Amino acid sequence: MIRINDFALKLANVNGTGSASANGLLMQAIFRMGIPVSGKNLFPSNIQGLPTWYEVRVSKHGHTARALDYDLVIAMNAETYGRDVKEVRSGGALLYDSSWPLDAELARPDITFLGVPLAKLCNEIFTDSRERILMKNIAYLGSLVALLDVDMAIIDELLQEKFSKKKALRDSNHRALRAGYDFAIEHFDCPLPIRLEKMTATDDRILIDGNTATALGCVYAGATVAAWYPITPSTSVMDAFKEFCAAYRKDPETGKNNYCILQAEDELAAIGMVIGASWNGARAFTSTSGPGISLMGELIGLAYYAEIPAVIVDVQRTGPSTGMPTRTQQGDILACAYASHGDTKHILLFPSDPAECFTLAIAAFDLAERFQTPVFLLSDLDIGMNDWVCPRLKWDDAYRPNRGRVLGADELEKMAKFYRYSPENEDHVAARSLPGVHSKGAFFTRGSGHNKLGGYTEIPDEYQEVMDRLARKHRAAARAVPAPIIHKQVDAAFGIVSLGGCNPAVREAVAALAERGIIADTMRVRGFPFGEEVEAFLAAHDQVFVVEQNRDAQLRTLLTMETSAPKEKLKSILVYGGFPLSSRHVIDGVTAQLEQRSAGSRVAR
Amino acid sequence: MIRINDFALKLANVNGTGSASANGLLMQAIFRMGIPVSGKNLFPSNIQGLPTWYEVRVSKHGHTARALDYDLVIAMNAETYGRDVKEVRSGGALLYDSSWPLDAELARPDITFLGVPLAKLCNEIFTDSRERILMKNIAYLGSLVALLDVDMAIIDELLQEKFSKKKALRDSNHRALRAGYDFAIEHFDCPLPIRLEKMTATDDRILIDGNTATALGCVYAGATVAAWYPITPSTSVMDAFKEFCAAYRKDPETGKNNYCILQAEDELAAIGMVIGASWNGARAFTSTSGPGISLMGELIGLAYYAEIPAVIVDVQRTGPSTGMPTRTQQGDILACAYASHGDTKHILLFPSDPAECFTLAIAAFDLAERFQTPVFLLSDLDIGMNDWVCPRLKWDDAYRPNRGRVLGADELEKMAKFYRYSPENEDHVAARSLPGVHSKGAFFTRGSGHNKLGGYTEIPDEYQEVMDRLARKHRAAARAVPAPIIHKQVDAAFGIVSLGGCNPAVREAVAALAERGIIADTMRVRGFPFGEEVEAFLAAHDQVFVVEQNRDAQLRTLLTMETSAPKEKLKSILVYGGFPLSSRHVIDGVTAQLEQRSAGSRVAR
Amino acid sequence: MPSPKPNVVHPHLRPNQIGLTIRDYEGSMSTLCAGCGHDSVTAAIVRSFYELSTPPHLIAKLSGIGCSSKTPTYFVGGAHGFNSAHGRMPSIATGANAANRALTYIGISGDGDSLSIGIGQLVHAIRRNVDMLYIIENNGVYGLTKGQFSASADIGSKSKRGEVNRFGPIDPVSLALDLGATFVARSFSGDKEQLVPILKAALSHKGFALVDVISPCVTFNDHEGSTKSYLYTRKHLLQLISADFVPFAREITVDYAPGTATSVRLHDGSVVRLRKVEADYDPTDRQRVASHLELHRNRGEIATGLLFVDKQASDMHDTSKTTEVPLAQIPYEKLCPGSAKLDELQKTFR
Amino acid sequence: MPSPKPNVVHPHLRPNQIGLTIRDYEGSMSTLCAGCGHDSVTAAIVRSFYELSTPPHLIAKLSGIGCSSKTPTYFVGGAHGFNSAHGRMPSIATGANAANRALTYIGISGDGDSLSIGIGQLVHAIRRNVDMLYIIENNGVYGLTKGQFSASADIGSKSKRGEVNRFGPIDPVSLALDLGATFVARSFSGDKEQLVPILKAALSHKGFALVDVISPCVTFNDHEGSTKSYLYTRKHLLQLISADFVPFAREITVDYAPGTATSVRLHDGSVVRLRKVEADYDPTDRQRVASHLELHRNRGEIATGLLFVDKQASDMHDTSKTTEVPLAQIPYEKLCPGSAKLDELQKTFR
Ligand SMILES: Cc1ncc(C[n+]2csc(CCOP(=O)(O)OP(=O)(O)O)c2C)c(N)n1
Ligand SMILES: Cc1ncc(C[n+]2csc(CCOP(=O)(O)OP(=O)(O)O)c2C)c(N)n1
Ligand code: SF4
Ligand code: SF4
Ligand SMILES: [Mg+2]
Ligand SMILES: [Mg+2]
Repeated sequence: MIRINDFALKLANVNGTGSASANGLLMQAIFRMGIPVSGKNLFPSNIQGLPTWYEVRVSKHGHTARALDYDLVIAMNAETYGRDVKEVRSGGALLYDSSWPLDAELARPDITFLGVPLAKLCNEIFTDSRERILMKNIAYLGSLVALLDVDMAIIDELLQEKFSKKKALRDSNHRALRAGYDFAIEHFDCPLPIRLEKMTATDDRILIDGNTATALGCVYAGATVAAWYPITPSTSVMDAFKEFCAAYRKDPETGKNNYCILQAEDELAAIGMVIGASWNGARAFTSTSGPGISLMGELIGLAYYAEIPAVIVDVQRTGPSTGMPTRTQQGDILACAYASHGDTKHILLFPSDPAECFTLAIAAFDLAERFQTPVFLLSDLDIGMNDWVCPRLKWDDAYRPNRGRVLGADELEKMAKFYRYSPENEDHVAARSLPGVHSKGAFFTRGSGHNKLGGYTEIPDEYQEVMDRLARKHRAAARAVPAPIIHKQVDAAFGIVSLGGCNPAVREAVAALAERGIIADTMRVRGFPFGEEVEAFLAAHDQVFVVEQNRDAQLRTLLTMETSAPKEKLKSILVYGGFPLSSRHVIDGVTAQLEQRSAGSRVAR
Repeated sequence: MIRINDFALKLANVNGTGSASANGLLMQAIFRMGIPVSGKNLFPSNIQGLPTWYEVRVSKHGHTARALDYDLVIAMNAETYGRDVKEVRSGGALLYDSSWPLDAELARPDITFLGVPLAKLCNEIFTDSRERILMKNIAYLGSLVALLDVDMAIIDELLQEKFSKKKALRDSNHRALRAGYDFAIEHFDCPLPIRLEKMTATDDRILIDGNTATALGCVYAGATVAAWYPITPSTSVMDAFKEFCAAYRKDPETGKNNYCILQAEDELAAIGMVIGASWNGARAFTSTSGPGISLMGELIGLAYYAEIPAVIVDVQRTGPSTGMPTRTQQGDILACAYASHGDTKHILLFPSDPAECFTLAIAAFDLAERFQTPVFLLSDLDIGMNDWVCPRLKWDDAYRPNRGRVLGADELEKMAKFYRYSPENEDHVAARSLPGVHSKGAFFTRGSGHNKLGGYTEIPDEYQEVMDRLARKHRAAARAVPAPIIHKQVDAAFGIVSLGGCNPAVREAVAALAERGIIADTMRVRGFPFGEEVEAFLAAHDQVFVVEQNRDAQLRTLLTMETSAPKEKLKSILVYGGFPLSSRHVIDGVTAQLEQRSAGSRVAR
Repeated sequence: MPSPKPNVVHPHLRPNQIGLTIRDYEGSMSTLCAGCGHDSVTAAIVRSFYELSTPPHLIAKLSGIGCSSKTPTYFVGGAHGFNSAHGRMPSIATGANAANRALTYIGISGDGDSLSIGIGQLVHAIRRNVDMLYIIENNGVYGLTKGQFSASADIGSKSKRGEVNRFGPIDPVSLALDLGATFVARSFSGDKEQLVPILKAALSHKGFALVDVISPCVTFNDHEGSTKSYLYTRKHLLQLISADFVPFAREITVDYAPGTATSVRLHDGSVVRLRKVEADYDPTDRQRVASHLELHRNRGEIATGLLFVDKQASDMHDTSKTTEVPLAQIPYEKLCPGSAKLDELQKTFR
Repeated sequence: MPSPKPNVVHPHLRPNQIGLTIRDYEGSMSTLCAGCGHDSVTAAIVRSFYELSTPPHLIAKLSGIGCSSKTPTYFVGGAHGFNSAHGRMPSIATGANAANRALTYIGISGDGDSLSIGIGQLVHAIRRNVDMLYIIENNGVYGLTKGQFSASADIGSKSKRGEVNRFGPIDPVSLALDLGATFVARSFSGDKEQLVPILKAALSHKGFALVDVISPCVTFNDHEGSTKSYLYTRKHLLQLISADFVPFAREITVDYAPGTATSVRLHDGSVVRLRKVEADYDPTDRQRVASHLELHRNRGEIATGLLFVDKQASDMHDTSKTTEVPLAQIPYEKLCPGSAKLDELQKTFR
């Protein structure tokens, strides 16, 4: 059966051998053919020599969650042949390097073996040993072009762009590509039943990873100070920020930098720098991952209590501890929501894709300054490091940052006396003053006990008064965080709540369940504290499934504690092995829960 | 009306002027008179020159929670006269230094002013200026001896013990004491209606602070390595541990230390040292407070995931951030329960008084080794730094540490192959091997992804298998933590749940409420995860009030998330200004909640 | 040596160049122990700012946690202050400086705050050459937590409780020199005549100026057996170099005999004149400074004075090529690339 | 210089003193990049333990996080290992050592792990003189996070992405000297002849032995412009002192001409013989070692060899007066004061 624009590939490689470039070209070419596509990079925590996989899913319906069935596996890593052969769905195909004979034990009667002598082909063309290894990747790309019917003109165009200044390299690529292509055309029935055909579904779309989009958001939000410590998978946020700043933030007259990026000595210093810069009036942020969040705990509490804005991007990876640094998870929700000792509560934002990384990064700065408090942007490895097809980013030139209540020199001059923590506005926020502006605004910021005038205190009532306002302030932020995205159906039997990168899998699962007559409303929360819409959605459903990627049901915990919904109706669907969520996880989870419920009602006492 | 052995005093001093010694003597003398007494030290975060208060409550009924009504205030700090005068209950008395006239504005017709010219008296007796200041405290103690009818023989005995080797000092003390005493006898109607009379209620009791008791527990538990960084209010744990070790842990033959105490460079290092020592087979602990807990987050996650025992004593103070370092709170419950990024859950123990600090410190080591995981002993400033009257500590010489599953050389020798994380026992714990014992036990401990054999992994199923066992292990600990203390009444209308240092106030409140016909069952939880008794108690009550000392209802959160009780029935009574809890807080909280409920039922829709 | 005092009763109640008196540089009442060395350092800071005529609102004062770290409340009430967290002041000051390079930054820390929990941040602030004055009020103990040894306590030093310290001290001065610090000085809280000029020079230095001030803790470390007591310090103090700082704006002739003084021109154009107490001392030769320190340390002497200064230092902003306008003050319009640029950029995301 | 190799094909497959071959000191297969300097260090460690005949189960190997920190898996499979958290190995090793002083501790770290996030712990482990070998596999970059500059990158060094480092390097060797480290050495991963004797001497030193090993990162820091590349290092390397370590148990005569060698007797009784490449070099004079280092640094040379050793060092346990029996092995009966003592004690609590 021919399946056009609806299949999944898995490319099994060894890391550090240059496959990323070939795999990226394939993904990009499909994107340029106008076909919805997604690519998931499953790489090891290592630099060279270990197994790495790249999964490409092509879906004319626009389903971009991770697929679990592979129609075609490209097995380039002899070490993982065994596993890789098993991953091909029955009736599918396996492409392998036939320079060496395949182990007879790996034979599977239900799949097609496509042998391409990649090493031999490349050894014939190239003499340099490095080139021979690198070009094998381009050679299998060539075969795939033939097998899947990739538009060769687009590939040419991509190579042209990529190697515009490196002719020799372009030629090598062309020769390898051609060799793989020719071999496939000659030896196989091309294209395969799974194949591509141009569409126009990606016209107003871009291919972007979440970390790049986050960095771009920080640039557009007007962040000028960034401090960080390298950690996978957040490092590329700062790499991108650096690049964008170099491009857009050089002073046109002096050539100097309208920004300052500090590679800190560790995460404690990174958050300290952000707090110092924010205290001093700059928009500042850091990006990190789980271990960094743990290390930042003490100073996050300081920023909370002293009411200093701070934007913290947490690109989550699989915890606890070092965990699996190159695997995704949504495991830092509670660690961020209640970060630090004592009574603390923070604002969290949950982008679901790179496009939202951009918009929510900007929202993060506005919220941090409006509420004078740390704000966490909770991305994850799947969103942050994989390329996603997203709607083109839009920018309203009328946007101006919400700097919150900051007093200028004139205002201070007119005041009888400035008090830092009163009077409060309807958000329960008081005005702050910045250093260097006016002596009347001089204020001694402290993480120790203080009263509403900003004075040091150890008196219970004075202390409590400020703490109570902070609690009210946090609740007030519920009105200000982005509203959840709710999809309501007629006759929905239950609700599904999810967040962040679960979105594509949930949407696909809901569609699939609907085909089986199982109708669900969905809500994707985008911010914490939860607002009225979240309350209303939970109230409107007797049964709610909470889909999230961690072991301990952290979103469910937050919903339980921070809404009025009875916890009994919130059931968890948890997937936390470290790979991006697939719709099957959700479908299986929902059906299992439903069966349990009906079994439960049958035996109800 | 004469009130014997049932009143409260407040002593208002300036810190660093030597009042602690006089106040302690008073408290100790009352204790030796066999009368239940409690002392609360309300001191500033400063070394010298700021206001400090000491409250003494005498209660023949054994109520030792903080009192809020003072029958007699000793006003030794001119700066706080204003506040202090207001604190005297109507009909009570104020003792002040009449060397200088009292400000007329402070006059109150409803209280008695007892002027003692303390400075004048001391200036007459002493020439040294330091002595003049110090001895004023002993002089007012002398007056109190007369006014309250303290047994002078006991005071003599105490001075004798205290200054056994410092005769000059003893003499000075005697002279000052006598001067204050004589003045009072001469000028006032001694004793006052509030007065003391010997009892025998403290015969099998001791006067001890929680930190000392904790340290003693660590000694008896067999801890040999302690690492810490100074922080109020936990510092005295290590001071006491050091002293006890010096007394009990010198090798009799060599005179060398059977212990090693490391003052670390910070809390990150302190917990690192504990983990290193525990990994290596020693019983090791650290003591800290909130900011330290925040800083230890990352390594706590490592110990959780790599399954290394660690005992962490958190003597809680008022947060967040630096907060009020010399004020008490129960604000680190959540920070400890879920410390670190990723999915983590820890074992917590909640001592309610120094005696339990001793027993639960020992339990902490046994649990940490049995479950191979960090265990938190959650004390607080009130328990840790105030002297409490407690039952005498008992020791069973048959006690032997539960070291958990540790393989010896013989066992390892016999094994075909050692795997660190399997097989698991009924606690879901696997056996560990210690360095230096046998090559067959050699194992590479890591905080990165590992499978049940102990090998490195990035494979979802293998990772999940271990994480799921860790969740089961944590649940299994519910059977092992100390059971809650439950008091059931006939016809109780509701339940009260509390923890730790809330105990005396709750018990007193329950007694007082019972007198008004309001009958409550009580449960004091002593450990997390919660076991069956906790579940049963919650299930047995339609309405449960949770009394705790923090803003965000952290114990209630834990009960909500980690038991099956519907959250709707858990109502909070929160007191978090930083002073020890008093029964009035609880009574007011309960009655307010009950009124609200009946109001609610009246307007029920 | 300082310039001779004029013959008036309250010389410092006279307005300075910007019309402020010394009172305007004071802060709230100290709550430290009577006689604490830190209060003397506070007084020296007050005088330094007064003499430099720094506008209070252009000063940012930061600290960690400790008795020493409380002191920023006690000076220049008209300046913004930040009493942050234990050991984290360097990073917070670094971030603050990144955001606004136009202010004068003064960080106050203790030996516990700087040499134990905060040593990583201190080391890296030095490495970045953050433009600030960093004072360690060094008393060899943790004052606020009641007298534990700090990492600067000397071997053999006795605590008030009678314990003897057995771990070697970290000397912030030699550490800073080793790490390439661009301004390194040491003084004694009790010696205002030396301290004030050093502080003024340090405040005018462009880059990280470390000033280690021996500042006895009268409550926990001023007894016999302590090597950071008033008595001990007075006995073992060696004044290596005395610095008289003269702001460029009001340069005057001072009575230094030529040949006994060496001038260092600081980045803001001001000049520090150093008196060589020893003939071969050159505070610009890092190598020899270190030997000198070691020499005196071995003799049991505490070398004080302006010990090292690097005239060529480029600070964190130079290194980072930051624009001159404080980042916190650049209008948003200059920071946002706008929609056209975004559209253009997105062509590459296809 | 090492002793001459006997004329057999696989000399190290011959059993050592305790009957083990070099294979018994190997670990699992390296997963580092082919050609990574760290693998050479691993090989040198394997050889050192083999030659020292250390029983594998008496070795404890610890590390932080980084490519370098992965390497303990690759040597002495029969030893317990602990791949801990980034920058925290020193404290974990300190605690481990406190619990059991009878093991041989080897800590492996990277320049990122040691000089940035972990510098506070490193400094204090040095200060405590924890008895361990601490190796920094120094490549000037963060390998595992893909090539950012570390704090040991030289000014002007170029990253693979083309960025130029502008912050001064921290030299762990001079830092350690300044902090009073008792054994300080530097070598080069590619120079096993020098490295093995140094490691053996360090392992036998009682106290903290810091060995800084320049270990090029072939993937992110072996290009032109890097100052930690193989090429650069080979060019600028200056072998200051070569150390030939001879365990006491099998002391043999080595062919050093008298007068050109100086012997240092280590605490375990073994002897390190140092060849003075320069006539005036004395590795026991901290003061002059520092000058030497500085001198060579200014010449653009990397001084390698056993640079400093302190024969009188007392380690953490001496300082703490810990008993000789490993604390982890003291029976509980010896640790618990028992009920009688508790009763007695409680008389004072009244
Ligand atoms: C994270 C953390 N750990 C511990 C403390 C407790 N603490 C407060 S001040 C201090 C030491 C202060 O010593 P130093 O910096 O020398 O200042 P000094 O009081 O001697 O001036 C400590 C350990 C704290 N506030 N925060
Ligand atoms: C708390 C924390 N922050 C950041 C990281 C990410 N990280 C892993 S290795 C590394 C740096 C390694 O550099 P280095 O120690 O020089 O080792 P190399 O890889 O160069 O051998 C970093 C920053 C981490 N694992 N943990
Ligand atoms: S304790 Fe010491 S350092 Fe703190 S204020 Fe008192 S004298 Fe100063
Ligand atoms: S990235 Fe560099 S340090 Fe890491 S394994 Fe590869 S060569 Fe070695
Ligand atoms: Mg100090
Ligand atoms: Mg490195």
